Amino acid sequence: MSVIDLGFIIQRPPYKSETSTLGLTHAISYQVVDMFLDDGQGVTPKVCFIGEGVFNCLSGHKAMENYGVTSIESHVKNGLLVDLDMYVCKDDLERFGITEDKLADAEDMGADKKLQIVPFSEIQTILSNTKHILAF
Amino acid sequence: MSVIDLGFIIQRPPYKSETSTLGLTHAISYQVVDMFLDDGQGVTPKVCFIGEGVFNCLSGHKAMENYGVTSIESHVKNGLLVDLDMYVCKDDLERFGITEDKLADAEDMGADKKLQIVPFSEIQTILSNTKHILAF
Amino acid sequence: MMKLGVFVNDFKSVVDTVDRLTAEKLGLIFIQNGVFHATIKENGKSSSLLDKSATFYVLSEDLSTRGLTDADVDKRVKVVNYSDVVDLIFNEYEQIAWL
Amino acid sequence: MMKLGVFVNDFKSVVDTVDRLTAEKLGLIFIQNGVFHATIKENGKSSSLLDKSATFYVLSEDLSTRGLTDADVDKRVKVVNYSDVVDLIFNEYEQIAWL
Amino acid sequence: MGTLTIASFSSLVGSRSMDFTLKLAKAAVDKGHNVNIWLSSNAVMIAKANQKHLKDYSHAEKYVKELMDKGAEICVCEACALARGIHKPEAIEGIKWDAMHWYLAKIYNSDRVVHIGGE
Amino acid sequence: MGTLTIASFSSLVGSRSMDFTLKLAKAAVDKGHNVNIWLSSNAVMIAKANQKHLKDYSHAEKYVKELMDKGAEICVCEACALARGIHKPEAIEGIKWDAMHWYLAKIYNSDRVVHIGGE
Repeated sequence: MSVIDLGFIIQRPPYKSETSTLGLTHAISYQVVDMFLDDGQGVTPKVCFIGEGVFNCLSGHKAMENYGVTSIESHVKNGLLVDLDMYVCKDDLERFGITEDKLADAEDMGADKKLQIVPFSEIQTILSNTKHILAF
Repeated sequence: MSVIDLGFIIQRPPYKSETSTLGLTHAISYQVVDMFLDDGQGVTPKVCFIGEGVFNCLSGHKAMENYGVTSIESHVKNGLLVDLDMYVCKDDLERFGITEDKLADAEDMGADKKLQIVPFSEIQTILSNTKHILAF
Repeated sequence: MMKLGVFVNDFKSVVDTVDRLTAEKLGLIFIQNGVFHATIKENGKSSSLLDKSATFYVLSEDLSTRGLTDADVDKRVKVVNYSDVVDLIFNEYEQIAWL
Repeated sequence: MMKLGVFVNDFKSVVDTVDRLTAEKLGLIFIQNGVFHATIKENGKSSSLLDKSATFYVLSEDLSTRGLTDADVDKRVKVVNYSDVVDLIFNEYEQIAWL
Repeated sequence: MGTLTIASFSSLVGSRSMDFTLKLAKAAVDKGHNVNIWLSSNAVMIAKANQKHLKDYSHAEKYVKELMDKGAEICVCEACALARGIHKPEAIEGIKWDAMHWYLAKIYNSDRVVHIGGE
Repeated sequence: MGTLTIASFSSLVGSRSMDFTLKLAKAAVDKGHNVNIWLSSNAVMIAKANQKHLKDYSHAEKYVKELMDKGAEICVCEACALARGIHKPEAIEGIKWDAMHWYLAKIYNSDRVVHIGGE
């Protein structure tokens, strides 16, 4: 066993509590987990936004301006910058009438990854193939 | 102005958080509010259990045995003992199939008051006639 | 006459008391994730709360925190700031409920 | 094969992920206010979660804390204690989700 | 000008309802209203001194002091604080420690009440 | 015997999820399993020493010490604690202070994970 996949579910709306932020910061910390592990060991988070969780992916958050805290959007971008696979549920985007152009993106910061819009059935498969599930 | 009525809404299910307990303890503290007020001044809580809040009124709670905390049932009984008017929404009891015999009672402790089962329309009227609303 | 201002702070998990409580003069103030009632159409339909006989407000700071703008807001809803909310509390309503 | 144990901890405000997520082997463990799924019929109907193709458990301590007894529990649901829950986690399921 | 009493039961950084409480209080004070704030349940965490300001977290200590400087009265539920291991010497100076009837008495003398419960 | 890692994000007395965490951990330890507990968000409040045991409130300090005596490893998120004004000298002795990757590394070496999120 070398690297294991972890399924992160982000399913709550933004800012009411800390949970979405913590889901992202916990996922991003995968980068330094090797401090505590042996060579070749590691974890790969698969971050899935579903239900009201998709609201976290909207762009243009003014959380720092209004409340003095880092925006969830910044955390989403940081996740893309450190090459996390992040999936947004297509069914929920359609249900809430959110189009792809409204979503956060870190292309301008040089990220290779983008938010990946996939149907729930694919998220189900992704989660099935992880070792553990962390629902935020 | 001498005594004012306050509408307490208890609308969350028991024990997940502290909120139902706090609704009851805040209401019960009306007894000692005169410490801070002039002669003849006071507050009268009207406690209304609605929605999932009606689950707080079931009898037989084993919270002390299982989790080492005072049960919500004890707080309900204490409320009756200090003569609080406490209303339970009839519509919600019927919707959840809860019959009157399942509800807490403090008759054995010598309380004059009982939980009063009333339709939502009456709770609406009770709340309309209070000065302030405190929703827990 | 009951003049009731209600803070609505959740979207899908909003407590059903919001739907049930009425008042001769009723105002719904959408804050926190309640702002999605003012901005999101689920399966093409606006939030059923907007069908209530009430005046609707949405807190500007909580819109922009979530990446939403005035353009996203349903025409029935007025955008307000914290200072306006204080005036609503003192001048328009007498009882306030946080649901 | 996905062997998934799900802790269901809310009643009316349960997140819809519980409804959507499936597994070849699925167990729902009702705890906290999730115990009402095992005990309450709303308008005469059992919780729709009990229609899922799954094995159902309810935590005894969380029943009795709320004044509910084994007699209130739907026949499809098995009453378990904390010790049993540990065994379910280690022996019956591989992935655990708290929803 | 009127008197507004706000009650909060939400935690300092775990819930944004505390940010709402502080912003609403500030807006009311700035308009010349009298403001009282009652902190119960997890909201007693706001009374803890020496909160480190990290940008991922909302920060209450500064705003609490500012509100008190402008005349707002802030009181925490003593029992709720002690149960969480927060004792008076560890609290922000100027915050009152009392019990629930303090809040009910403030309500009695208030024009408006915003009771932020539910958690 | 296996290794179980539990994460909790819920507060000491404001939410019963913390009681669940501690009871589940105890049941697992009593059966001979190894248990790790990661405390983040409001759950860091559990680390605060000198919690007064009042009967209206759940009480964690005793159970936390018992679990550690039986070999469970308990770690709080340092940033979450500092943001709440809880500094290491004020914490229950024996609890570790670290960051999120401590938790991910424990997950790596665990057979089962119960991640109690959502608040």
